[in-house]
Amino acid sequence: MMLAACVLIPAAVAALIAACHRRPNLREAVSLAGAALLFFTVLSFSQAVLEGARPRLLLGEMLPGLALVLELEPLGLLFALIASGLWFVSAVYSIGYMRGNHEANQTRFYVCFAAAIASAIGVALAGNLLTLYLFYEALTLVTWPLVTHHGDAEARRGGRTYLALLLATSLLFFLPAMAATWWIAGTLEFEPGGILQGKVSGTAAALLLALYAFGIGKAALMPIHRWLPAAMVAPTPVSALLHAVAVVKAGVFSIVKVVVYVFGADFGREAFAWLPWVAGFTILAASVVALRADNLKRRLAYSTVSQLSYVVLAAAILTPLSLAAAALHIVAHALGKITLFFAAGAVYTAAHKTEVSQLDGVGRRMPWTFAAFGIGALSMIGLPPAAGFVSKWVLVSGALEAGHWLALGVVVASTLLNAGYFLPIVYRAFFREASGEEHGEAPLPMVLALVATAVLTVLMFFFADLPLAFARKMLG
Amino acid sequence: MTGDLVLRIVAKLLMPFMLLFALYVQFHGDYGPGGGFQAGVIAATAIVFYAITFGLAAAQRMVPERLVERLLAVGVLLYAGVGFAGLALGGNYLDYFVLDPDSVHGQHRGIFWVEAGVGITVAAVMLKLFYMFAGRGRDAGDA
Amino acid sequence: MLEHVPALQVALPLVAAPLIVLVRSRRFAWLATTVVSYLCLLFSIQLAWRVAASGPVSYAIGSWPPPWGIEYRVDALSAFVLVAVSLTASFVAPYAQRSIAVEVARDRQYLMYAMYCLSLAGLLGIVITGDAFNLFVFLEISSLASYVLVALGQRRQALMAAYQYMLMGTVGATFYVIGVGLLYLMTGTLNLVDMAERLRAVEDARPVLVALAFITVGMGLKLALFPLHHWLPNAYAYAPSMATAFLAATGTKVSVYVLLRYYFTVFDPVPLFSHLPTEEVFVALSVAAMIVASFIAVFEKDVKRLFAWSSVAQIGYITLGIGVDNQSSLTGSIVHLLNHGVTKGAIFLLLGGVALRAGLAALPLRSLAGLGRRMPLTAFGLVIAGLSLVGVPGTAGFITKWYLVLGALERGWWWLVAAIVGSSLIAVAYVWRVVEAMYLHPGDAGAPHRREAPPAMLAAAGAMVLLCVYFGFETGFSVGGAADAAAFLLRGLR
Amino acid sequence: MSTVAGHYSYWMTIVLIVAGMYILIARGNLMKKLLGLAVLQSSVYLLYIAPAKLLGGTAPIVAQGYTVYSNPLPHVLILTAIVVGVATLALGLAMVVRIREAYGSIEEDEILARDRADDDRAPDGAR
Repeated sequence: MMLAACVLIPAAVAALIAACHRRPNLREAVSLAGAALLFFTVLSFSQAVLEGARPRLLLGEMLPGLALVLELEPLGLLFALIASGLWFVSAVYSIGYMRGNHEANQTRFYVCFAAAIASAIGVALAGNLLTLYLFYEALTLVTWPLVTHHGDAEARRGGRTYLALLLATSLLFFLPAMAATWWIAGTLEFEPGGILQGKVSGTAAALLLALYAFGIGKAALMPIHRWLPAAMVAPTPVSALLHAVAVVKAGVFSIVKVVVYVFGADFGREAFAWLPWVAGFTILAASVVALRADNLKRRLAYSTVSQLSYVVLAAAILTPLSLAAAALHIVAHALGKITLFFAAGAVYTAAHKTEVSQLDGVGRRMPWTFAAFGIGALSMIGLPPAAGFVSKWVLVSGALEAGHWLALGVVVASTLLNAGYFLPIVYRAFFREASGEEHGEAPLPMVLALVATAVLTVLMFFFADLPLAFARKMLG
Repeated sequence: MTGDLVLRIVAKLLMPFMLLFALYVQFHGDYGPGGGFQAGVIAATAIVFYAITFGLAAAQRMVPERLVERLLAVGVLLYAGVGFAGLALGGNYLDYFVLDPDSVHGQHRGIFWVEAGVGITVAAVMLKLFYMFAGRGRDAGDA
Repeated sequence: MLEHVPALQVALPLVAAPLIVLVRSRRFAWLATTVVSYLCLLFSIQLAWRVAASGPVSYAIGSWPPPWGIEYRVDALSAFVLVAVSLTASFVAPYAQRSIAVEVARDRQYLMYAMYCLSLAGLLGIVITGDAFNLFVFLEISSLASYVLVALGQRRQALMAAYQYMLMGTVGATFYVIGVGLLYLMTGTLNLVDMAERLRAVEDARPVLVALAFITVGMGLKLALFPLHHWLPNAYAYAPSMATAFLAATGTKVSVYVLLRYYFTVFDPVPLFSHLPTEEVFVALSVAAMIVASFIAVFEKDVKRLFAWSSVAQIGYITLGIGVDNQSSLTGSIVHLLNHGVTKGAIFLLLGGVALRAGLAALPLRSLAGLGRRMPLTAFGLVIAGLSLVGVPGTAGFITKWYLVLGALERGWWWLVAAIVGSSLIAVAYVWRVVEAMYLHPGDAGAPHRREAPPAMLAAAGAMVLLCVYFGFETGFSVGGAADAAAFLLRGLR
Repeated sequence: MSTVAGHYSYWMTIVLIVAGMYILIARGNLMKKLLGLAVLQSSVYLLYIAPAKLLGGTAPIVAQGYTVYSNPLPHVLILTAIVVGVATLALGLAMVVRIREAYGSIEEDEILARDRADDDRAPDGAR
């Protein structure tokens, strides 16, 4: 019952927001209260799940033998916690952003936002592949109005790319992959140890994996990463929560789920042999693009593309340690990247600057914002004292354990590249002379939010045991 | 309206016989060649003949368009009514056996009414078609 | 009285039509139509329930036992299609009043209702009868009524559309009846089940194969099987809204039923799929329909025509299931009769509301600009129904696609899986154009402010949209019924 | 040879089908198309009726002195088919009359040209 509440709370929030569209204050209060309520509801499960419980809820049978099921397992809980917790933070942030920039259609914005969270939570709690697919598609559709929020030609173009790539991949690859899985295994349930074990092998298995890996377009493996930069036409809170946390994490989360619960951690390595190459290529290529991007949000977007592939890479190595690293990196990257986006939005709101080359000296005018930005950047690069270090550490250990030299090389190279495109921003912001008209920090809610996520990023470095415990629990 | 006297007199004389012949074909249909379809057409022909000699307006005074439309519906209802009568008397739909204690008579009775319905409908449809096309050209402007 | 339901199912709407003509009052016409539609729904549900409980129901018209008399026969397939047809009717009827009041001249409105009742009676009759020739008569009753319904459209193009529809429809029916004639010559019976029994002795004779060809082409014309779909886009585009919704949801579906009936019941002893190129023909034509018609829809400027082309493509899905010929694909085919009916019905009902408020006889894509603001509920309903056309999970369309993909997988036809998902991708493109037009193009400044369709119309259309979603989640009836029907067909007479 | 000649009613049926279809497809005049349709439909009548006639048989009415009757069923069927055909033809004629009133022509190409011109002129039609 409580499980259903997890999906119903944001859905109800969406309905309530729509109902009180004439009263902005009430609307935002509902949004905040809903987010807090959701976070604590999810949190209340954590103890039980850590002890090995798997709360399960049958929503009804959609097709004969194919039910809609919600089931909470450690990885899903982790994702749900991140999504709901950061929803609260970004709800605070959006109040500042949306009012600060006088955005139109704010009600539609908040409604879709809450609906997107409902879908993301649904993805997190999905107990089988069909349920996952259902919420995955729903997530694509409800975020489309957010991407095209401005309604101008640029937004239309971005929205087209966004929807075309995400829907095309899920329809062309994900759906057939799912049908094939059902046909081969006779079930779509997520089971520890996988459902395809011993039923498919060799080229067929590799092909099936490819269908999944490219079918889950939200994981932004190259060459289907283009939707993510296209989605950057959206208002910044959307980019921050959805295109750094909810949507993209739903993608890599789905991939980890498929790897762990459909193929199984003990599945033959041969089928997975090609995936690290693609992931590694994506990591490096996206970093190179990020290096050359001048638009701040575009640079962040390509950084996201590259970071997402860390998760895929970790999952593809297929050792217990690397799978744990995949789970950890989902959390670590979420915290770090949302901080960076928040900072980007704050700069836009306060100074109306969008390009990296315009950022000279902004750090001195907005010290809080850029301190947080620095911490986020450290996390991306993987340096202490930020969360990114933890996941990278575990990933490297996993790669060493498996003797996976390719992964090791990629991690080292990309760390250098990351440093190459983040540190200059921090340098510009603090050590160059400012120009243009005077301005201060962004509105208070925004600063509060971005400081909070920065603090969380640091905290995760010091208290890494907790997420690690979840990640280990995932493997049984 | 045609002014030919011979035609008008002959038409007037022929009309009753045409209608009578229609009735003959209608009711003889139970035992010999004939039936509602043919009878309906013959009856309609009589009216059409009248309309051709005396003009459309005269024919429509005798058999107004509204009446034709009503008859059309009544015929179909008569047919369907026989079906429902079968139901009411405890048989299946369109069951003639139950229309009379003697099942052969029942068949006769059923056919009689059904054919009556058919005859009325066919006559009405034919007339309706004739009126429809004959009325064209005059009011083409406002259609 | 309950044992007479098979007869009443057809007789009731058939009687309603002359009654409406007789009384000639608009109010009575609407009332009678609505009551009849609801009763038909009840009857069909009762029949479906009876069939599920105790097997096929047989009813001898006039108490002449089959195969001499006309038999009304309801089995798993016909029960399912009956429900699908009368379900649509029960939504279209309450919708009709306001829509017809605006779109059809006052003195012709009663005619519209009468024709609708006739068409309904014909469609139900086709499905329920077990007699090949009686089927032809009902086919023509429903078709003639449909031609009139189309011709009553507001624009003069409606006349031409109806005329072409009539020519092609009549050729289709004539071909069908030629096929039946040949079968009758070979078997000496018109009862479909009896015919199948007797075909066993003459299965390889050439006239039987010729009959098969005639019936296939004839029904292909009626169901707008690509490339025999020429009549459909114009007929749907220019007919009155309510007629479009009704015909799109039921007309072609019933013709598919006839095809299924012949292929799997009558021609059961004939090795249709193993010795004849039936499979190749159907798969090739269906894939062509799914791809080509969808592409045309993408470039169509008129919204009603756009969705009409989409119908041609969706009919491709239905016939594809016949070609693939296994339990899963047939289930997909049959369930799509219902799912697509509900989806397209919802879309055309909603478009009727749009046309009413915009005061337009035609709906170019541009006229949808700003609809998201003017008619938010209608626009949202169109989005949901559009998603169902695409086959997004959680909508009725997804269920169909799932079974079709499974069916193709079972045959090991990966390329067909690619074609199915590829065509739904093109569906994304045309649905998206509509969505973009509604939400991302601002309307005229002078456009009327926020005014939804009249409540009765909106409620009927909205209920159908809800059905699109309902059949996407709760498939006990839809897939259950379709799977039973498919199993019944594949089991054949053995 | 005897089979070819013996099946002459079928040959006629085929000729009627083909002729009807040809007129239907090849003629642009809506009236002529209808006539083609009528020819096509009459092929059906022949198809059903011809085999039902027995040489020396009479109308199926029980009477003394006759033992061989024609099969009545096809006749009844065709009576129905004729009625359907008449209804179709009547509807078709009615539509042609209305089309003539609306367009001032019953030539298909002229009508379509007028529709196209309409579409081009209407400001809403173009995008």
